[in-house]
Amino acid sequence: MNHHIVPLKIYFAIFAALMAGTALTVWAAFQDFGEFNTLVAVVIAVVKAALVVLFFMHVKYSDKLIWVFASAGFIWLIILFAFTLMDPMTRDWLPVGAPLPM
Amino acid sequence: MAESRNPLAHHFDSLEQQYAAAKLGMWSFLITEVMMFGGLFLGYILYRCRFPEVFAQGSHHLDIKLGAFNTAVLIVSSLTMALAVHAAQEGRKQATLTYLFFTLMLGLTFLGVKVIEYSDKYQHHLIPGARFLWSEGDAGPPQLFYSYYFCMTGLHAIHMVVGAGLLLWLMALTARNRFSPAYYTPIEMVGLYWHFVDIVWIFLFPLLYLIGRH
Amino acid sequence: MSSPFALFPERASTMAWSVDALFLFILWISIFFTVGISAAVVYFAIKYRRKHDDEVPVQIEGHLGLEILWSVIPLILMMVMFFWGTKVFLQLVVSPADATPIYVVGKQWMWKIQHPDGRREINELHVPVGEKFRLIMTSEDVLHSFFVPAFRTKMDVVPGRYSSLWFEATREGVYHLFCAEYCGTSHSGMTGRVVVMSPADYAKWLSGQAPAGPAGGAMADVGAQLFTAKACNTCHDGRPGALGPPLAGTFGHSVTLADGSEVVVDEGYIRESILNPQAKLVRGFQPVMPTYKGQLSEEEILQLITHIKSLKSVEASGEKP
Amino acid sequence: MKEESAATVNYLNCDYSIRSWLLTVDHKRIGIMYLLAVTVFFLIGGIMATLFRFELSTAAGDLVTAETYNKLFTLHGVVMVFFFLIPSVPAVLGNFVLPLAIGAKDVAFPKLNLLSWYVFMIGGGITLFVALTGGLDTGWTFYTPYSSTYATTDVLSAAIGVFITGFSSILTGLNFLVTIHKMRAPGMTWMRMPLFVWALYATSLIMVLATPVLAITVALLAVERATGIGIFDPALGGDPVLFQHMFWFYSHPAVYIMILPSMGVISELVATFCRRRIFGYSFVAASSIAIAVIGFFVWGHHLFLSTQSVYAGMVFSFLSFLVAVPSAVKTFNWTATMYKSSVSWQSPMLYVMGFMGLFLVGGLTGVVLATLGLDVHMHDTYFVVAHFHYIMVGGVLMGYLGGLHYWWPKITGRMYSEAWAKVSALLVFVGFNLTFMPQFILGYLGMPRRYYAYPPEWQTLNVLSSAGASVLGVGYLIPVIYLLWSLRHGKPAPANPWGGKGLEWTIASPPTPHNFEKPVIVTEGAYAYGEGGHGHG
Ligand code: HEA
Ligand code: HEA
Ligand code: HEC
Ligand code: CUA
Ligand SMILES: [Cu+2]
Repeated sequence: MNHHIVPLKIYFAIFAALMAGTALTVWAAFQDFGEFNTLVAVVIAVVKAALVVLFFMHVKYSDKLIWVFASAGFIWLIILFAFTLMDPMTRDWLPVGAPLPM
Repeated sequence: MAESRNPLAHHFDSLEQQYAAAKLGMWSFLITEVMMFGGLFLGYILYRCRFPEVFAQGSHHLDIKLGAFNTAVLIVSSLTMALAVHAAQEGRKQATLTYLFFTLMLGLTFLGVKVIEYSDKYQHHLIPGARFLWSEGDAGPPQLFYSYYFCMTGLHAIHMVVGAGLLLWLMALTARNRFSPAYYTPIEMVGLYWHFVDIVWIFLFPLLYLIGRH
Repeated sequence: MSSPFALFPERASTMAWSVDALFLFILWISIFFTVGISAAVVYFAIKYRRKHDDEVPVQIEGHLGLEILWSVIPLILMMVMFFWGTKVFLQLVVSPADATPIYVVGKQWMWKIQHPDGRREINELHVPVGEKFRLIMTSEDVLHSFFVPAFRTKMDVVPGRYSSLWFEATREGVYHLFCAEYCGTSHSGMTGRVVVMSPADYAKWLSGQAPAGPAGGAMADVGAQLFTAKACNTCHDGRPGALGPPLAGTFGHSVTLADGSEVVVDEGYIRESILNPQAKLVRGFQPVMPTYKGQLSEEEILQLITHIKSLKSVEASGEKP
Repeated sequence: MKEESAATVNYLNCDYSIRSWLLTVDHKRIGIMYLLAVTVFFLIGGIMATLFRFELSTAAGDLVTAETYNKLFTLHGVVMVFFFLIPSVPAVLGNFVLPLAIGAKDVAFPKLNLLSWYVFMIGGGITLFVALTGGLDTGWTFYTPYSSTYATTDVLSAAIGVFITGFSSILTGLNFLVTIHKMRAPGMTWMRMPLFVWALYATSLIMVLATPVLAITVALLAVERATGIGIFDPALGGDPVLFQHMFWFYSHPAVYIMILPSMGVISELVATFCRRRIFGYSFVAASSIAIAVIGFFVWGHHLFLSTQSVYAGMVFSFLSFLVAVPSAVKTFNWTATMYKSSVSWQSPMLYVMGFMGLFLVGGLTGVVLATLGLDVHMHDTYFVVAHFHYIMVGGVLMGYLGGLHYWWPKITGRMYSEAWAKVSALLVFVGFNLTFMPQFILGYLGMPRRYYAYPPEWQTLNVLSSAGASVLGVGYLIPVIYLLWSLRHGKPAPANPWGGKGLEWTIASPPTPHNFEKPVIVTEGAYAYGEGGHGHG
């Protein structure tokens, strides 16, 4: 079989980027970006995850079908989040009842 | 080199077809994993939006150093796993074995650290349930945080344990010359799995350990 | 309450006809499509019935225009349903500002209703005709759902959260109240009635003049009716595993309390048990009995006591008192 | 093709040992093992339904206690949904037919296929164990906090049983996806695939994407139940409505796991028994995918009254209407296929006609429920019960039975009694309507579901319904008898008894162990009836 063999250089570069990303996210956690704190952390995590998926998991070198499957997982995850959270996020738009006593 | 046993199963026409099927199957499986962890993340997000302060307080009881250390451990293990696949592709048996072994050791290190962290939670009465103790007001929401902490890291840890088993199995097969540059599908598939488990942790670490540290 | 062959429940609220009209609209569309398509299927099946075995019909690939037609027409119809349905929904769930509040607590397996002036009712809701009410509801334990078919309205009752429902009754009468969300063993016993009265009757009822049962019945009989009417029997039905202790034959005997002490069941104890049940807990039972304070007149409590006294348990009859 | 002589080796007679069955990796044998398992589950679920239908023939609860009643309908729901309907068409007919229909020797992962059967049996075993040791009384929806805190029955084991069974479904879906992508015979392009295969593809997508969420949901329920930690517990600030979202994220798409394969079967049957390529083939194929995808966006229509936000309710209602469009497309195309065709009145076609009528009623009442203003009144009444039985029993089960009759000669190599098949199709149709039509009326009158006693004025309608259920029961019993009978006494089946055009009809009945003796090369689309005559209607 002739599969794409990823050059070692790339593996090490990605590894370095992931380690840097970890340091970055720890550093960022101690900075105050106001309401963007979580967003920053999540963006860094998404970038790291994307690097793993594309290079360590070879998606960059795989055929279209694998791309589609890999993306489908994450798209459906977003559907799950978005459509579920839509409910609690819009509770006071037209209240069905008074707010929760908490 | 390769043993006499033919890696091509009867219902496939070619090794190429068999490999493509395995790969697609593995990715389908990973999708199911994404959705399964997704259900946990969903509840976590909802409750974190509802009780932001409590979740921040809860996360302050987690050890950020151990968390960061474990993140690094997993990233290194992902690298060694990738190198193992690389070595298998080139048919270097000894290197494959070595890299698989390193990956396994790193995985076990991760689990060891997790044990330390869990027992610390136990001593501080942070295990949700009847023994849960919380001095800073209503113990309800903090329990939710720890319930999610344990469910999420617990499910992740179970995946690590399964992964460790798979690595042992691969090492046994490699030692028995089951693989060749023409057929190393299991190593690559376990690799995909291992990287996926790494990705889960890449999200768990900031979400659980790093809230509101500033 | 309605005849066995009715197709629609009574329409007893301002919203009832709005809902029924919408339903009839969709019903007729549904009947049109069901009958139309079924008729076509049967007609084709008969008309183009296979006559001999090697018949080969003409092949028809498809028709783009038809595909569009039969996607778009249902879609348009459904958009009408969507907008109409949403309009009715908003009317149903958004209560008018001038509605009088009534507080409802659902618990396994009863409805506890409290009016602002402090009057309480269990499994019963008395309202006058022509006035708007808003029910503010929560649950003590699991999910329930407050459902009055004659008003075409319903809303889940959720622990830890308030939900609400409003209605304006338009017809005097007695209507079903159901718990529509499964809530455990006696889910189907979690029923009651909504009594819609004329303003005059309602005023009379408010002042406590309304007779509790058939006037002139024996006290114990009236008490027996009350025992059912006030849902005592849902817990004190005497069966093993019931929520409350069996009451038959207890009068004059002593019972053991949760703290180990003993107390003799007499009139005073029963009275206290009804009005302040948590004060003396019977051993082996949960403190779940609701207080009936403010819902039973002195007369009614006495009627209940006479009823309980009159209950003889089978085993106890041989014993020395 | 010639009729095979009895001496030929086929997948049934190649090895008779029990071991050869229990360890088989042949998709055809696994299909049969599923057939046996789901039939048993169906009978169990059906007997429970019969019992509680008897109970409901009087207004007061008197035959069984309220507890028993609750356990009966809960297990009825759990068994019928998770152990009968979801595996019925895909795991029985799909397993048997899919590789044959695309010209493959087997599914992509035969061992996984067998594993999936064992996982199914273990999950089913645990659930039956629960039935024997006290039952389960939460309703099949497991709503918290009743299930997590208040129920005294063995929710924990039941949740574990459902969790495990979920993996069986996941593995089957995964297997089918890969099979359809990677195992098609040369020349079998996507637009040449039979519509049943398209439907299975859409189904598998849902299985893979939705089932894991159910798994984690019941797993969390089990954990909460076992350890008392709070996940959905309102006392700790948890949200019981979150559970409902997670449950329906799976369980709504799951209703399409049930209906889509059945719709695929109907497409096959219409084509064969009308000798006609399905009208608007590409639209029917695409509508399967559309149903699968849009079906993921509508789950909130089960939560209209759960105190979900009004805004979310409106969005979910709107999308619920959209998902009805592809179903409409299918219905109209099937009808159009019959136009100017050559309709054979053999029993599978009778099931098709039954399906069409009942599915229409079920689907259209689904649209009624998706209308916000109406669901307020109808939610959790018998109207809902009638809606889903019309689709699940009237639709899916009809399709399943139709398909079972259609492929029976291929599966067993025997013909069944056509006359009895017609009788049972008719009985099922009549009994079904008698059972569930009164429930629509009851529902609109306000009879809540899961009630074991009800106001006396509704007794007449309930008696009708119970009577219908007995007719229905007999209707289902007859096929069990004559199908079993045919195994021994039925005429040997020819390779292609119906004049079907699928690849499965080009090989012997029953097929040989590896399906195709010669390499398959596909040169034409599915349903290539009659050359010439490509007219437009
Ligand atoms: C196989 C199973 C199956 C299928 C396919 C469906 C299909 C649909 N269902 Fe159903 N449903 C269930 C099984 C199923 N359902 C179950 C089990 C429950 C109850 C669960 C529980 O609580 O226990 C339920 C409950 C349920 C509810 C919640 C009711 C409540 O609890 O209050 C709703 C509400 O929107 C709904 C809607 C729909 C819709 C819009 C469709 C649509 O997909 C239907 C589309 C089909 C058609 C519309 C027919 C063909 C169309 C035409 C011929 C065109 C003409 C049409 C128009 C002009 C409208 N269903
Ligand atoms: C796939 C799914 C499926 C199937 C096939 C059925 C089949 C049937 N169902 Fe059910 N049903 C559900 C899924 C299904 N159901 C679900 C999900 C619920 C909701 C549960 C909940 O609320 O949690 C439900 C609830 C439900 C209720 C509401 C209970 C309540 O809310 O209180 C009722 C009431 O009539 C009912 C009736 C029936 C009947 C009469 C059949 C019949 O079709 C069954 C016919 C089959 C047989 C009878 C067995 C085979 C025959 C024999 C063994 C011969 C011997 C028998 C005789 C001669 C009578 N079902
Ligand atoms: C929700 C269930 C419930 C209802 C309704 C209920 N009870 Fe009770 N009752 C209990 C329980 C539980 C106890 C035992 C614990 C306690 O004393 O609080 C009890 C105790 C009693 C006792 C003392 C019993 C003994 O053996 O000493 C009396 C008397 C009594 N109830 C009368 C009534 C009457 C009269 C009514 C109706 C007006 C009523 N109860 C309604 C649950 C109920
Ligand atoms: Cu309360 Cu059902
Ligand atoms: Cu649905």
